[in-house]
Amino acid sequence: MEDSIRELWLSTGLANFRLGQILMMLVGGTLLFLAIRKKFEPLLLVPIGFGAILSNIPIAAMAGPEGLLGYVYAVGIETGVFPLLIFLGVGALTDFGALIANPKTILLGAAAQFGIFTTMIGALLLNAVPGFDFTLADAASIGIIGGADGPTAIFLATRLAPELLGAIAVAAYSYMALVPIIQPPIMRLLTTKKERAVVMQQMRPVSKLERILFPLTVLIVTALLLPTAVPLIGMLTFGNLLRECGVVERLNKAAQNEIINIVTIFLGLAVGSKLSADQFLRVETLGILVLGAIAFGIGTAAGVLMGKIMCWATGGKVNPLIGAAGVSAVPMAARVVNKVGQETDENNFLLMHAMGPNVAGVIGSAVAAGVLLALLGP
Amino acid sequence: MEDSIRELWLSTGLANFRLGQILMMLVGGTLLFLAIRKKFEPLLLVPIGFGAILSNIPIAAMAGPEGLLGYVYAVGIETGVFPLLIFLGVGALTDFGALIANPKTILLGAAAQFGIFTTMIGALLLNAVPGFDFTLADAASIGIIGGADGPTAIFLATRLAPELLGAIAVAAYSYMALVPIIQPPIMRLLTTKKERAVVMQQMRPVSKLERILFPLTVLIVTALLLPTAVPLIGMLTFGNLLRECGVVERLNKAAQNEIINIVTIFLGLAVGSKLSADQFLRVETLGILVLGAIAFGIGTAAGVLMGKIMCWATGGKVNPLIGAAGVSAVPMAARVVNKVGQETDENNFLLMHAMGPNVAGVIGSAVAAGVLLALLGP
Amino acid sequence: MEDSIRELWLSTGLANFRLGQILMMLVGGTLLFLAIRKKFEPLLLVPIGFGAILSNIPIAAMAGPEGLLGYVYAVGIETGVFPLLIFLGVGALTDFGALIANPKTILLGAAAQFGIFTTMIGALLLNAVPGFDFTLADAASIGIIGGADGPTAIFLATRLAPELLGAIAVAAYSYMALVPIIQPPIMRLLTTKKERAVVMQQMRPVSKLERILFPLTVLIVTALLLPTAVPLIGMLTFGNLLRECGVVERLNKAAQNEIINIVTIFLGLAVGSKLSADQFLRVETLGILVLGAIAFGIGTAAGVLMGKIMCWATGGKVNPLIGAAGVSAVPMAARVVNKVGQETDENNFLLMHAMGPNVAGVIGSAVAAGVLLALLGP
Amino acid sequence: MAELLEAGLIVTLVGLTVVFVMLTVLIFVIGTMSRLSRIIDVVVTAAPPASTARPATALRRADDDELAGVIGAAIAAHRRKR
Amino acid sequence: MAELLEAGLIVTLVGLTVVFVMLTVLIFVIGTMSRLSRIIDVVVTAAPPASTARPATALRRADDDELAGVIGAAIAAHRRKR
Amino acid sequence: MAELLEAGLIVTLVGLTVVFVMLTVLIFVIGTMSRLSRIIDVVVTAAPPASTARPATALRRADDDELAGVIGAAIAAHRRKR
Ligand code: NA
Ligand code: NA
Ligand code: NA
Repeated sequence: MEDSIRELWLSTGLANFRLGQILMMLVGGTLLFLAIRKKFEPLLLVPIGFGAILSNIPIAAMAGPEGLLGYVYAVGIETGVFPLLIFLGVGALTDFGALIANPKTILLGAAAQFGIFTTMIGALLLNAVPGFDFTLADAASIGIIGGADGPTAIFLATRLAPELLGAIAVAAYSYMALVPIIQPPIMRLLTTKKERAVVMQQMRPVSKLERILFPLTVLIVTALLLPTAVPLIGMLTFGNLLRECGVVERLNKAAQNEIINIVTIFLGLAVGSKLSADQFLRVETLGILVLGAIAFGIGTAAGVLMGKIMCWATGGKVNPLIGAAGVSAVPMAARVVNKVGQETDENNFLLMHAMGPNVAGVIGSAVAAGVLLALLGP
Repeated sequence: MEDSIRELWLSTGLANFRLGQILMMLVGGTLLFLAIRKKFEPLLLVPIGFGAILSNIPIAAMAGPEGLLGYVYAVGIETGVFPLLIFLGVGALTDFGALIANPKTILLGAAAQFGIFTTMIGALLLNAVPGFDFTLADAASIGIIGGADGPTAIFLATRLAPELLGAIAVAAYSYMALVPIIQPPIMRLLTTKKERAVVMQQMRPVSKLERILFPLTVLIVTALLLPTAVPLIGMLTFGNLLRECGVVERLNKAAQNEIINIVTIFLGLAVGSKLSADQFLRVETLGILVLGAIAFGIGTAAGVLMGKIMCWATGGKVNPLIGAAGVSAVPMAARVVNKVGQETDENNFLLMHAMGPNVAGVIGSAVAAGVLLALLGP
Repeated sequence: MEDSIRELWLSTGLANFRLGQILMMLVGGTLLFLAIRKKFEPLLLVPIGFGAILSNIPIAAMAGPEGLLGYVYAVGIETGVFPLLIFLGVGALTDFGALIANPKTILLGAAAQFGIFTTMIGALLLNAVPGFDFTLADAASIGIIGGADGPTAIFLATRLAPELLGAIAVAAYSYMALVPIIQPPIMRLLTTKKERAVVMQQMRPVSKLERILFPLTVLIVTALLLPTAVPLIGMLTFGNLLRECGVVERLNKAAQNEIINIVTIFLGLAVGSKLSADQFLRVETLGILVLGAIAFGIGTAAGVLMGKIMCWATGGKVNPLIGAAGVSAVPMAARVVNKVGQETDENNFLLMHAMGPNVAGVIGSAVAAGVLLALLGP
Repeated sequence: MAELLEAGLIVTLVGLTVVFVMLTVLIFVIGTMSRLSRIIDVVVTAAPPASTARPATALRRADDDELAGVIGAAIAAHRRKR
Repeated sequence: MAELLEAGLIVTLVGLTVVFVMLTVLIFVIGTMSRLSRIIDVVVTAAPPASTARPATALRRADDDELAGVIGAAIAAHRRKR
Repeated sequence: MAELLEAGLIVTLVGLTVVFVMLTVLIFVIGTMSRLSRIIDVVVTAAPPASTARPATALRRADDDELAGVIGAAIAAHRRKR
């Protein structure tokens, strides 16, 4: 009897909670608050936040090798399968028409990747501060936050710096939600009122054949130049082909709905299960959060500056604001561009023009991830 | 040639069927009959019945380590993943409003768990009869049938008494279907006409914030007091948060439909694959069936008696009938309460009031399973 | 720096592509062209074609043991799980009413399996040509192409001749798409105008009980006579029971949509990943393609000839054309029958009558696969 | 190769026989099943409906029309009383 | 067997106690939660809305009404200019 | 640390170069693809439709409008005859 009670007491949370776990549950709760109340990327942050709470409950061991979250992590994240399936769904959900109509805007998606690499250097410089000891692979994984693409960040971090995955994923999705706050001041600072008022030409229509050939074209170029980016780009273009080919609506629907929804739930829980006290409650996490914000800022600035160059080179046909959409964070960043543009001229609708660099940014980050994998990967 | 024919004959069912397999296929057929003709929990009993037939066909070895059902069992049941995913879906499908509006009814959900523990004692007493030799873990798994919650029963039985899983799952779902037959006589026996006529006060509305905080509250209490119940309660509350938070409709829909439907098919088949002759055609199965019926009866009685106590304590504001809904079997048991109430006063609608103890019973059984896991688990 | 550039160059596709991979990517592109432009079974050939392209990109190793397609192949194809789940969906999608109303048409589904076995002999005879060296198991797997049933072909080939899987699956789906071109000349050649003009009696209605008992009947007969066909027939009949029993609409919908759609995407990718140069670019593939066409032709002819026998035996009540539908390729072959019939008498609607042999052909091929597994399986 | 071909012919012979035997058996069994089910339908339709148990479907919680109906009636009843 | 039964009785006693303790605690905690949330609702409704961040939902790309609206407006504006 | 930083700068240089080279190549290839597809569209539209094969989609059994149409016509025809 006494033994039973003792055993039971020892199996309560009260007898086993450590401070770190309680703090991490508060972190999880904060993520839920941001997701539900502030609408910060709720589709990801609700599962991530709940996963953080679940995995920090003592005794339950839900993130352990025999726990549900542990299984999901092993099957879906360690293998890289879940981020790739998300990319399949993103491909099926994305309309690349604006990019096909105006391929030059791809350059804006390239420029925004500056944020990734400068942040990587920033992470290495932070090693000068005592308490920081990032490897090159760690630094690259932190930099990828600036790609503003959750699945890409998770895919790369799992391969290069799995112990930082939790912090990186949280930073990536949080900052994606903060795009409407981070970007506008930078955009206003770097452009003149005249530039912001540039009205762009209407886009040409894109034929069905172009839409079908586009994913294959992107895949072939990637295959020839950077095969390490093929898993990400391959799934993105496969999803897009399912969308555009017009003969497999059943599969297109499955990729856009069932697959991406189911995978999002489990991806989120599994990422949340990596938010453990010993890996998250360290000064490095603070560094990652600061560097992530910098990455977004630099990416935005680089995009806008490239926009200014294109504005000058085309004799004022490109509104530099659309460069800010090159960080991706689809379709948030493109909406921010539209909004900032309307501050100057409320009849100037930049949204469609911003969609080109916006989706180019997805490809750009995947390419950057491919380079980093090629140079630093296992 | 002769060899080929001989080989072929030896690979027919005719040459290999054993009596036990034929009997088990009849058991499977009976389950299909009950499910399709009598509408006994068809969503589970159709797959379970068909799984029983498939797994008892000789040579095909579908329940073997390289057969489809064998794979599904290993991946989904042995790991505990499938019952937990069902709970995720149940959480997304369940409206806990009645319980939040009237939390005292949780006590009725607690009382109904009496059935679990007294049945456990009953199983141990049955050991006095020759042919029975239940361990304490076996007895606990049998008792959980009284929880009237399929996934909870499967989750616990897989952990404590995997060899009894088939019989326990069949008993649990069969008796859940028999709730409208088992409960009313007990309810009438234990209550006076005056008690059955008690009209309850209309419930207060429940705010959105309460609905959002409810799953988190339940999870935190469980984490503090009984972490071994966290897998079940955690998934239930996660599903409920997806439902109530209002910002992740995509994921809510996936949990309510795709995930629970797909998992139900495979869970049923895999549970059915454990209905093998050597494990099911024994006197112990008879014992399990008898004890399961007793468990339901005692649970109902305990719920009603606790209802009477609450009726007396509140000065007649609680209709004792709603205690019967505490066994869970959502929403069947609540409907039975409503029906029995209307026998006395046909304008007395108890359904909403019975939903409180009804969903509390789900939590109650999961808590009971957690205690049993803490005390008897591996 | 130089090292980095060198490393990067060595990791480009340009530095690593081999001729065979380029040719296989062209094969993949051809499949996509046939699927999208010519509408050849696009639901399968789009994923197979894309899978072929992805798996032949050097360095990316997507079909390798740690690549996405490699994982999918190991989990879904090697285990046989995916073809079985497709059969579950096909069962839920198929109306066996015509076959129940007129069970004699099953004979037409039996006759069409001639194609399987004669093609097997053809494959063995081809061994006389230098460069060919088919084993009996290889030959059987090639013959099954004549079954005109993709999942059956994939299931059998995975078990008997996994190295031929890619070519066999491609042939099976391509020829299924070519049914409207391959069959009509054979049908016209073997029948007289008078035979083609036979008008068949209206079918009797089929009761709900018959529809429910049908899948169970087929399963029991298979269990008694040919258990090696139970995995395929078992899943087909389970799906059909979900469809017909009327009490599990949720599960029926899941089998007809979510499950089959999701599995089709991954099955196609995984099959495509077996289209590697060293396995596909050999003279044997040419042989398989030629033999596959022959198999379809012989199956069609045997079906029509059996139709003629039935026409004669019933005193002209059976239109021999419907025998051609016995190859399965549901519902294409039945439509072809209807069309060819209308060439003679445009008011003669044979479609419903052809559905009987058409769905019987699915059962027939699964039975043939079961025999081959029993005689040649591991 | 002759050996292989012989084996192939045996497989063909045995295989086709099994396919035809099994599908022929199926024809008769399906016919019997149909006749049986017509008898059952007649017997059952004549007899009073055997099933008194109410449908029990644990998963239909969300889209449950009956539940909605009863709730609606309960609310209406309550309002009338006030 | 007496030993097993004794163990069973202990499990019953401890088990039922835990179930009741935990569910009773839950009653009080849920009550507190409800009161708290009413206070929060009052405070928040009184105060100006704290959230200025726009909704951010990366997955809603396809069925995005707002996007469609803006696009529609943009097209209309363009046509007017021509 | 200087070494690590140097490695980082190399990665940055190489990385940004690759990103820009690849995306620039993509600009040109997409442009070419667009021009090509306009030519194909013109050629194909001018020529008679090459595809004579009928759509073949094994999975569309359930929601098959055409099938339903043919069945409907067949039933109608039968009724007329009676
Ligand atoms: Na990006
Ligand atoms: Na319960
Ligand atoms: Na066939």
